[in-house]
Amino acid sequence: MTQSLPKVATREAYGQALVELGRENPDIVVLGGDLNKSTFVHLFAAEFPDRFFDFGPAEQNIMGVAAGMAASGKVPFVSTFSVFGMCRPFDQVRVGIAQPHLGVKIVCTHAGILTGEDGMSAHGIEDLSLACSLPGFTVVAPSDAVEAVAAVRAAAKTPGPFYVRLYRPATPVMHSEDYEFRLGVGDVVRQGKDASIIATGVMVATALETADALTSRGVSCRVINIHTLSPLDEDVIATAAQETGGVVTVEEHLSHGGLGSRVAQVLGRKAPVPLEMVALQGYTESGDPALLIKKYHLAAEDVEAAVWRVLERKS
Amino acid sequence: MTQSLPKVATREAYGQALVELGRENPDIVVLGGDLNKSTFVHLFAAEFPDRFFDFGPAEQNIMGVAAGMAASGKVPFVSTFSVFGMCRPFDQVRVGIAQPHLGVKIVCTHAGILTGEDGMSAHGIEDLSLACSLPGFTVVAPSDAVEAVAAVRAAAKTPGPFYVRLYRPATPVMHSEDYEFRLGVGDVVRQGKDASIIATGVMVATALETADALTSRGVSCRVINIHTLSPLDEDVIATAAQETGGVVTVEEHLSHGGLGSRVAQVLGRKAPVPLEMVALQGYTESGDPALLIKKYHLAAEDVEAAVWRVLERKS
Amino acid sequence: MLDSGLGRCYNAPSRRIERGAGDDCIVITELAGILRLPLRRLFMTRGAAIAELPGIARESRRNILKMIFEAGSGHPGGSLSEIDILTALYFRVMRVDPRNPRWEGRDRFILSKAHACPGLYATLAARGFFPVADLLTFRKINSRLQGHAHVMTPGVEMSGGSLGQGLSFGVGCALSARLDGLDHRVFVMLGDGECDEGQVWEAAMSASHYGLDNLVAIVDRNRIQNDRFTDDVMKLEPLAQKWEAFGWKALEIDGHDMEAVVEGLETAATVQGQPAVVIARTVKGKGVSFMENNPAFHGAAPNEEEFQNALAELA
Amino acid sequence: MLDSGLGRCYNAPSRRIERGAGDDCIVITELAGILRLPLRRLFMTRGAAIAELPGIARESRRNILKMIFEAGSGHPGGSLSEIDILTALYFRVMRVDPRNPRWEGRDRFILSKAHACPGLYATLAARGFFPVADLLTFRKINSRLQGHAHVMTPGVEMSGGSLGQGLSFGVGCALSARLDGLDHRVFVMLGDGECDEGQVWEAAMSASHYGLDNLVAIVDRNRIQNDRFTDDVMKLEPLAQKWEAFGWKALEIDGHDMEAVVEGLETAATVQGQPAVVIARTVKGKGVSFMENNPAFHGAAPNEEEFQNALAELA
Ligand SMILES: Cc1ncc(C[n+]2csc(CCOP(=O)(O)OP(=O)(O)O)c2C)c(N)n1
Ligand SMILES: Cc1ncc(C[n+]2csc(CCOP(=O)(O)OP(=O)(O)O)c2C)c(N)n1
Ligand SMILES: [Mg+2]
Ligand SMILES: [Mg+2]
Repeated sequence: MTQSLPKVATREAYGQALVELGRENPDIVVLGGDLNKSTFVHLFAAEFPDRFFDFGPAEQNIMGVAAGMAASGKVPFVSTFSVFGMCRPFDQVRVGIAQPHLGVKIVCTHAGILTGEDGMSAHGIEDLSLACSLPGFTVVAPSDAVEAVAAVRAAAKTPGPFYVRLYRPATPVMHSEDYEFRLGVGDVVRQGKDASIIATGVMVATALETADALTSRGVSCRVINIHTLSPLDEDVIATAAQETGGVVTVEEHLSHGGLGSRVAQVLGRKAPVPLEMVALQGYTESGDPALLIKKYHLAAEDVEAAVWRVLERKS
Repeated sequence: MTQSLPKVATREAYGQALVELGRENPDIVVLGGDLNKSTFVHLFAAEFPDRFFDFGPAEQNIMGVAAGMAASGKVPFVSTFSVFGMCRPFDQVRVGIAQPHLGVKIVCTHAGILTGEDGMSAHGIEDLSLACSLPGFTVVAPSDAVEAVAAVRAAAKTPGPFYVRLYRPATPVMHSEDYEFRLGVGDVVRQGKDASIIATGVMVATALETADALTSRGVSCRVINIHTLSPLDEDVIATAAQETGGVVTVEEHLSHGGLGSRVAQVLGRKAPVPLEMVALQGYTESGDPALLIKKYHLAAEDVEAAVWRVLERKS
Repeated sequence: MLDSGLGRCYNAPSRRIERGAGDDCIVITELAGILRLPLRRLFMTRGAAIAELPGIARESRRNILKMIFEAGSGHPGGSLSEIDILTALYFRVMRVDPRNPRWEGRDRFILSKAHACPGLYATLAARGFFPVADLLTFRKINSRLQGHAHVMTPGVEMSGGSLGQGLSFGVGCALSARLDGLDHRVFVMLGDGECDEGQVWEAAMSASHYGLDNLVAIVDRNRIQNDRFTDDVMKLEPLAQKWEAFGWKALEIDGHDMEAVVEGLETAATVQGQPAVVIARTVKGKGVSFMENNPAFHGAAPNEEEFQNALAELA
Repeated sequence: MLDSGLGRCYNAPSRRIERGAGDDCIVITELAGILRLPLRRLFMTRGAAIAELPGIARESRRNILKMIFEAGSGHPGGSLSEIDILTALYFRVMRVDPRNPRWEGRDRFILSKAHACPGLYATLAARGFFPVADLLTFRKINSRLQGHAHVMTPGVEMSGGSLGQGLSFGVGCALSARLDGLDHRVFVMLGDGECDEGQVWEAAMSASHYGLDNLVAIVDRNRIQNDRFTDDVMKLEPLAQKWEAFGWKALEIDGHDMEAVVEGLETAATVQGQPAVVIARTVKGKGVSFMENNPAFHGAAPNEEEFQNALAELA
């Protein structure tokens, strides 16, 4: 089903939305690190050359400058690849942005293994763990281009620091234009009673695909899109656990510190039920994204197998 | 009980052990970042000036140099404070050390809120989350000076990258000199059947204190010291959960990505039981460590309250 | 240049008058800010005004020692070396309004070497940003005066503690000021050991790339870092050539000669077309004989006897 | 200096002979390594040997294009600009043993700008480290030839992909060589855009602090970074002065004049008492008319027509 959907790159939708935001709010400034075409902020730069600043690959400096601009009343958007925006300047984000709770919006593209051929160094598979290690940061991993735009708009108007995680390739668009994004509220995209599949980002599409396949085998799965990793909607998770009795989490991120890890805490604290995690276990390699998804066990068949394991454990 | 124990700073024990290791293995080299007295590697520098290298506060470079030395057959120990060893150079540790799986040993001192008066920027409360975000890294948070020495010795002889987490102040020494440290194996320090308290680092002492207090109220707690956060001893955790039916985790680290978060995954995947987490929820402030422990709810009374909550939820 | 006691308000009027309409009102606003200095300064000569500064600095030196002694920890060395410069900035060179610390038109001072915050706190208190009595809460729980500078303190612009971040923040402030057409200046104080951090050079490169002549860096060249002399840890010379090669105008001054300090800062602030750095030759621990040039007092509190002797020397 | 085809083995004998006992054996080992070049080179003049290099480089240029075209992605621009230097290093200047890539006595080459790995792979294959046919697996799943250089490839010393890390690694190799009394050299290739990264300057400072004259940095000064010309993204000039102010000996050469390249690298390798940098003026995309000086071909594969045209130009 999701295969037939039109595809749009979240990063491209972001770049266009940023131009609109720039028109609406003159305080928005954009900071880049010599990846401005790839992150699509070159669109903003073209329309607002005075409000766009390139610093080259010098990510520590970029974050510090953004902090200074936020403290001066600007709304800085920083864009680079997820590995260069979260891993490289983590200390600057921590001390310079999170600790004084400054309104810097870090919107990173090329997250996860969809970055494919560039290889392991370019696969941002720990960014959610790092971003969620920053108290006060809002952390959003949109599932498609429509949600990406909504998340970026939310970032622009929500005070405080914000991380948004986007992808390189075009990915299926599941949401219609009138989709109402609710920051911090998990989205039950499908009701179901036998088990819950909780997914984030592009894996929401995979979760839906799996749920479809399982419906035909008589298994009814609830599918929840956790776009906001922090603050986490604990209620929607706990309710799903209580009502369905078993949870599968799905993410193309390391199992440590990502969605599964955050859901596990909620289950333990509020609704202990069997959990299976579909996630990465280690570093990856270069390759076509679709082949990587298969080789590293993030395909719909892997999610389905996890659901069967949960069903088995429930009984 | 633990209050009456002798106190030794884990960092000081480390500095002395490093000198001994230096005598045993001429390939050991030590890299520092202008904090060599505080990390006690000045002892090594005094005895082996040729094998000691200071780079000043330039942590990105330190990690890269260490990688080059490890690739050249050395066994580099890097020491600085936990925030400067994990947060500042995360990208260098990730791409330069973890991805090629080089044998760099990062031994950081001044972890957690025991760093007290220096304030939030100096409180390394996300280092475990970051270290565990590095596949292939062994991550150890010793509970006292004896275990710290054992961990450092294990680091010296275990191939691959290693992170050890130490403290500034002197902390109670619970282990006798003949303690046999088993890397990667959780240590059941007290048997018990009503609930399990799983702790790491200095909080193991707090866990024991709590267990003592609860014994007198007729509650029997198992206490487990998870010194090795990665790879995690899933068996000892699952068994404890199954046998006691409820778990409390205790750490002076953010709730995200630390011990509680890692235990929660194991519970969900292997033994879903009620979990309560005693951990930090956000950034802290300057102050006497004992007062911070109280204000930020990491005291024995907080652990005890968590145990009561778990007992309540079990029934 | 008028020989007046008013400092910046009269010292650099031409620059403001170039800005056209509305200048009168700006001059008055500034005057209002400045007038919160003792009114008599309005009628003093420049020389007489500067002659008052050493006394203020001496009082701040005493307060630095009191704070650190009372706290039992902190960083006297770099606080004592920077204090003459801070005094010149806050009492002569900078345009600030202690009753409105967030006044948009204020000059910004950023203490990048945030461990030397006792110097900043003493100066801010002397200048009226908060009661001098508050100084004795330094490093205690629930205080606004953190162990490393943090924005919770009135007058503190940036949260720090991790070296190397302040110049980037200053670049952000300076870019914002330019965007908003505001004519305030941005002063950033760096340690010499801090210049080991690569981020300083990233920031330096970007400041000259953007031609930020509203930005002044000051290096507290006290030749000592945390453990040892900079020459032993990491050679910095030729320091002025480094800055020049990164596109800065470099000035060198005696950082304890108040005339030279004021003159140097004022000159730096009027450099056109490029940022300027003032390399201030200072003595770490300046003013207390046994702290001077003594690495041991980088980050250690005096004991009772040392404290009394120090106060006596500064009587 | 003997005018011989053997390169380094005869070019710098004095340095080795100074090292005393065991030298004969070292010379023979080296010779053995070198002799894996076509034997006839032993009987060539230096001039004739250098005259062979452009042909090898041309073949590698063709291979770079084939790899990237076949992969459908990759970085042609910086691979084509660096290739003459790589050819000079691997076929003339450096002591390597392709049949024993980890030979302890080898000179180290570190590609810090690891995205330009097609150039390195083509050179390593030409030099016999692995079959040329393997080049066509570049960026494909299960290949040893990753999208960014990684140690899994025979002959690749460092895993990269995140800019700015290679010089630190080189410092580590150079320090280790000195510790072990080994006389091999360490060459690190940096991009010019890469010099925006502060870590480069941290490493530069430490290399001169430790007087590493066994370390040579090479800057591929092709004046273009990811998106645009370096002058537009972040001005780098005066680049040689920057290195000099950081304690390096700086040489500038034409990076496509093979005589000048060999001469420059050999001169840099014999500088005493300080590290040396070779700033090589190059043309990004060199050898393919429509890629030359064209930022669009930093990181884009040619289409079929472009590919054929490029090969034709390099016939
Ligand atoms: C990133 C980082 N690394 C290490 C430290 C630990 N540290 C605190 S002060 C200091 C020395 C600073 O020396 P300098 O900049 O010369 O300061 P000053 O002499 O003015 O006190 C160091 C290494 C730190 N605060 N931040
Ligand atoms: C830390 C980091 N930031 C950003 C990037 C993205 N990036 C890849 S190549 C490149 C430009 C490099 O330019 P240069 O060093 O001049 O390389 P060359 O021209 O030789 O290809 C950038 C910014 C990166 N790889 N690493
Ligand atoms: Mg200093
Ligand atoms: Mg370039």
